[in-house]
Amino acid sequence: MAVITFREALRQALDEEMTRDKEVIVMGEEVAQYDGAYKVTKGLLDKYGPDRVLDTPITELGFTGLAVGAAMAGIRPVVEWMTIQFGLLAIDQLINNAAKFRYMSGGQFKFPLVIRGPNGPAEFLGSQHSQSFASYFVHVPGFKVVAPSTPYDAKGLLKAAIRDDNPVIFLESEMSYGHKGEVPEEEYLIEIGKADVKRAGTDATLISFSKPVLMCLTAAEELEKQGISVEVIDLRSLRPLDRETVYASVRKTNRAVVVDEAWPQASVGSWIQAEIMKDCFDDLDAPVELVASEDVPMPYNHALELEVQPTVAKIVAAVKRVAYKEKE
Amino acid sequence: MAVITFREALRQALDEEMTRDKEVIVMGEEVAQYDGAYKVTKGLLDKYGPDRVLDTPITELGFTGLAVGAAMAGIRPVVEWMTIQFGLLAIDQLINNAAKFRYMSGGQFKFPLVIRGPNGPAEFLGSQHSQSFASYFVHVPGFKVVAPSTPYDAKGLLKAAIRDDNPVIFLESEMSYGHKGEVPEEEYLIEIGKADVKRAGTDATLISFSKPVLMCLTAAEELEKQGISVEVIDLRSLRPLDRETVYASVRKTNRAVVVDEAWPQASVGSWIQAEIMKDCFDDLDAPVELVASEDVPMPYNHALELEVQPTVAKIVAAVKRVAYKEKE
Amino acid sequence: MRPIKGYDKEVLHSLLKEMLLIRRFEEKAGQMYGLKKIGGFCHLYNGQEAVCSGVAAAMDRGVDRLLTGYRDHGHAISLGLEPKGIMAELYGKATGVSKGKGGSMHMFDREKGMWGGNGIVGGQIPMAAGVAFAQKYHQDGGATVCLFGDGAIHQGAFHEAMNLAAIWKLPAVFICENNQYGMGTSVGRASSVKDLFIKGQAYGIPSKMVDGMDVIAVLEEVKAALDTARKDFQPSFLEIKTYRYKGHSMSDPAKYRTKEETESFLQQDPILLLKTRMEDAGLITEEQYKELDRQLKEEVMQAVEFAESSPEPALSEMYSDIYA
Amino acid sequence: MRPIKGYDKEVLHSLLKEMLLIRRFEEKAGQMYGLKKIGGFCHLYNGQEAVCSGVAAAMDRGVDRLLTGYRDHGHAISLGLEPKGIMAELYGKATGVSKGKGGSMHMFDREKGMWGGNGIVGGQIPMAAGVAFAQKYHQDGGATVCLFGDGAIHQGAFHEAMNLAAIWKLPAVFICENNQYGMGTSVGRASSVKDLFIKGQAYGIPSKMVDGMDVIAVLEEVKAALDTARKDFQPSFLEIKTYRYKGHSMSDPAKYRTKEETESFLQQDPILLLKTRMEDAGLITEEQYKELDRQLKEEVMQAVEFAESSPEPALSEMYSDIYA
Ligand SMILES: Cc1ncc(C[n+]2csc(CCOP(=O)(O)OP(=O)(O)O)c2C)c(N)n1
Ligand SMILES: Cc1ncc(C[n+]2csc(CCOP(=O)(O)OP(=O)(O)O)c2C)c(N)n1
Ligand SMILES: [Mg+2]
Ligand SMILES: [Mg+2]
Repeated sequence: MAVITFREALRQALDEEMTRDKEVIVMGEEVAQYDGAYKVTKGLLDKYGPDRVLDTPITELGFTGLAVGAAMAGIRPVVEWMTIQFGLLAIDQLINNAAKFRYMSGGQFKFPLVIRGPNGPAEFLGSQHSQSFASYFVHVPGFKVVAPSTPYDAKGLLKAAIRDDNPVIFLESEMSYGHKGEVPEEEYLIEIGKADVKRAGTDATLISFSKPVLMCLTAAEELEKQGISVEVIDLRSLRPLDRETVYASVRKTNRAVVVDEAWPQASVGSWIQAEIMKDCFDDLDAPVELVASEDVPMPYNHALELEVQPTVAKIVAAVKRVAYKEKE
Repeated sequence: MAVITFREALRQALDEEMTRDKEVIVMGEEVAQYDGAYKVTKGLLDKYGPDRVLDTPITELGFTGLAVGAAMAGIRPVVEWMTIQFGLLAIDQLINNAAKFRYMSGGQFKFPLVIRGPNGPAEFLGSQHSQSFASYFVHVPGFKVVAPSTPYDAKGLLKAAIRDDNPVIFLESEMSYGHKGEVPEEEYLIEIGKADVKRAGTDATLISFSKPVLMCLTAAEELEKQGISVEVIDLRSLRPLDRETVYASVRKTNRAVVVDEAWPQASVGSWIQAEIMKDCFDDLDAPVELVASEDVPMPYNHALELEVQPTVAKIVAAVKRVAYKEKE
Repeated sequence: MRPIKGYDKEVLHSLLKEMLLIRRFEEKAGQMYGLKKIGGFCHLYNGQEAVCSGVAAAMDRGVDRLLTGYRDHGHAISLGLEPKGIMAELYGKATGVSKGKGGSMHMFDREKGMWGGNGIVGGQIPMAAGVAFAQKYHQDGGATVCLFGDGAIHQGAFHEAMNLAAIWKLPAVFICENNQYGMGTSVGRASSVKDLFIKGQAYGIPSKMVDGMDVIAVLEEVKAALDTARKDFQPSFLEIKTYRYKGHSMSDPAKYRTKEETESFLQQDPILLLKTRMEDAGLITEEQYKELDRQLKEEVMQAVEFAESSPEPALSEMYSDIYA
Repeated sequence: MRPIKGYDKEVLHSLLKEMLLIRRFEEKAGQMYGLKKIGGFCHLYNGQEAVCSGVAAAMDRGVDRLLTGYRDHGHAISLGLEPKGIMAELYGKATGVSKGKGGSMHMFDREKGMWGGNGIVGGQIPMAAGVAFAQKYHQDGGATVCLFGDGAIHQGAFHEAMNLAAIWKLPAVFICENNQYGMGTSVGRASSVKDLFIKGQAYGIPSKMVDGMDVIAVLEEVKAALDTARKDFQPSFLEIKTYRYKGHSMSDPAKYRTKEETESFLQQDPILLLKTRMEDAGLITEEQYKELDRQLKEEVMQAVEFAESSPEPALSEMYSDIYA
């Protein structure tokens, strides 16, 4: 199998879907002539031309709303938000229009729209550019929310998202674009709503999504050496959530830790924590822990910045706590 | 004690604080000449004049950002969002500026700002006007978030919010403005961050905030008749959260139900549910349940609209489930 | 006041009929609101009828689309949605145009080009640009009309969408229904410029002011703008001056304006103005007008009866129409 | 090119010195970025020095305030923040002007009127209106300058803030630093109008275009605007035409423009242009200029040394400065 970057996997998904369906267009800041701020849309302008690959002015509300309207009329726009955080300016158009118009019209319209871009912190960017807003979309019915951790999943899920007739929020990570992984030559899709067991284990379950999944895998390796066998579940899709896969694992291991790089309060992580504890109450030997960002804005200084986020060390410690292998 | 409406309690708080401190100003759509869409600011224009009570154009992003800047320069603006839902347009100014500038400047500025307005559903307004966005603010460090359920709490907390040197999001409810309650003549403040036990009980704990607290009290009465003694905790403040009061109750009753009128996923309700289960794991005789809105946009039809929301019947049923008094 | 002589009797009759139907519909809606048959916000269109009627008459109804705000009953009627379905929607009934799920602010009929009311002030403007974008992309030969209020024009959504429409040359006609107030705020208090149409210049978009009490003027100007949009992919911006007779919504006593002001606009009532011109041209008599009015009142009564007797949506409906 | 003859030698010298200091500072910052001493986004100001220097020179430094975007090193220097503290901030050190918590995009000095860089394009515009609002409310005699890019002008924030500033008559000067590009997008591709200053007309705000390569022009026009703001509470809008020599940020090779274009702007380098006028007027010699440059390079080196040798903030610092 070819080994390609996360970035290239996304590009392939866009390319294949644009070839397959002329309704698929790409728009966003710097996606055309500049090839994308993170080069995800590289070469698409040359191949598909300026009618289908559009550079927008810096007007998140405007071009997102425009994409919502275009979707209402049958186009399948893939909108890049240079980062998901800039989307705060545009969230009204998604929440109040994209996620509501089908319902309010009694089912007369559909919104085959994908919003994608990097979510969460990168490095040395300070507070405004280092926030994870997954919870804002997971909270709202009408959206689907996807957050892959590997090139393979990214490609299959982005293709599925583009073919989905609903607004799909597709969360990437700036730090992951260069990560490599195996991706087959043949076409494939990954169903939205299915989690993936990225590593099997028996003593505890680590549940995460997006970039932190890799940390979980590293933590699992480390814990293996210490004699703790950890199952790692990559949720991939946050809305809908694959409770079945998560619960099956927790019912087997009886211990779980959720890892989410967002702030802890009213977050995706705390919600999943609650769901597991409620639905697997009798199966749990310990409370489910959440390893999240510290509840602080992101500092610029790098040492602080790293310590604010989930780390392998924090994940290892949390697993040990739920497995009662260590008292803090 | 005088019995006054929620609306009047808020008005008194504004009035008293405006008299006390000339830095306190009020701005928002229709707050001046129109006395406020829900008449909370009634008479303030006449009393304090147009320099301190300002009607804004319909530009949520603009006037919220303006208030953030004014706060940065020492004014203490109280901004009314006609509803919190329109604030989606303005959320960037709060999250990226009001909640970050102090941190990013190494502590050089403070933002004594209050954002207030009705949150959550009223009646017959459809999907766009019936959403509860408490979680969006509770998620983000830098804010304080307050959501009172009674006129007494509303007045004391609004005065405290206005005196607070941080951005405080003050969540009201359209359906509550006419509710009456006792409010003393003497001045008083309520510390932000303290929950209130609105009713004592021994068999189960109901935890809620804002308008649904009243439903919880009605449910508790009904359950009393059925021989179940319920303690009702009104969180009042969501950020910071008064874990102490909540946990003390849960450790006593060993059973808890959280009631939140927002959607269930990645919500304040699910977060509190997680916190209790994690921190009171060994004290719980049943998983903590969450009575939330159905995970759907709000329909216009009234019968549907009521069934989408938490109801007394749903709360009663949930308490019985956690108390094992009834199997579903 | 524009002359009507170039127009077919039929066209004029249908404009008159439509405006009067809207007037009677809104009056009845207000009445039913008073009887608590309808609740929530209910923004009536009385006084503004010439705008939506002129717009709809100018549209190429097979291909053009319309998006507007929450004051949308008139637009729905003008686009040919049945008063029955609209009234049933106000009642929240299963037979409503949006199955009782949308309500007053959210009237929809995909096929008829009624692409929605929107409850977020200004929210429809970027969306409408997107619909226009799709029309150009699909080369479907149509254009998109976007209506919004004088209050909405200050929203960032307007600014961003106008620039996008201009640089991408979208077949869109942006119309500010300047009814002089956004809730209780007069244009003069909310706006830094007197004439809103000049804002179009900031985007290099051709802009005009139109008398919104004259349905013929609206029809002609919107038709010209739509033609340019369809042929040259040139967006335009129209400020249509009108007036709302009622309060902002049913709960507003409209104390922020004088009786005299309202009276003065009643003198230039759009229905009256068309009727007078038609009478002068011998196209209608007072008796014929009264008969028309009687018929329309009857139609509106039937809409009420339809709404009253229609079933509520099943509770299970709350879960449908979320995902496609 | 405006004549310099009315100006004190001292004033001119300090303008020249400041611009050159910014240039040398940015060059060094770029170098240190290359050496991975600095990371993240780092938006350099080379080429635009006349804008912030002219603005700062026009300000009444005791009372006026300045808010800008993320390309803010120059503004910080012009307002008198020490290069040491700015460089230390770039390094994320505890001695940085924002304690190492802000970084390149977030330079602050409350007392010196540096009220921040902002990483959200356009985010500073409503805030600046608010600071101006407070200045009027407090009658502190000051005004607020708000700078933003040609890319930012299309944001709704601009539209909403301009209207508010106009209706409330706020003592604010809005300045669009038109450096011709927003990242890789030329003004012509993002804007529906060629001259951005005409957008001010949509708000009835006096607007002008200013040559941003001529520090004297900037100084004079901003001074006039600030005076009007302070005296008459009349906001103004200036489009200052300038050019950025470097890529958008350190990671941008700027392939979207030609060498010729960049070269042509280097001919009108703002530092060169002032220096030449001063030479012509006999106010500086080549030797004196070289000596000045040597001193400034030395100062910048000291800033680097200061940054290098400064301590990291304690880990516990992550929890402080969140709540007041
Ligand atoms: C974003 C947003 N802000 C505020 C409101 C509340 N609101 C509803 S209508 C209205 C006035 C709008 O005035 P205008 O645009 O002139 O339209 P008109 O009501 O006159 O038709 C306001 C403030 C809203 N619905 N959405
Ligand atoms: C809201 C928002 N959208 C996008 C970005 C990413 N971004 C940062 S700078 C920039 C270009 C801005 O150009 P301009 O306003 O001309 O300023 P300049 O960089 O030329 O100084 C963009 C798109 C951002 N920081 N914030
Ligand atoms: Mg209006
Ligand atoms: Mg620029």
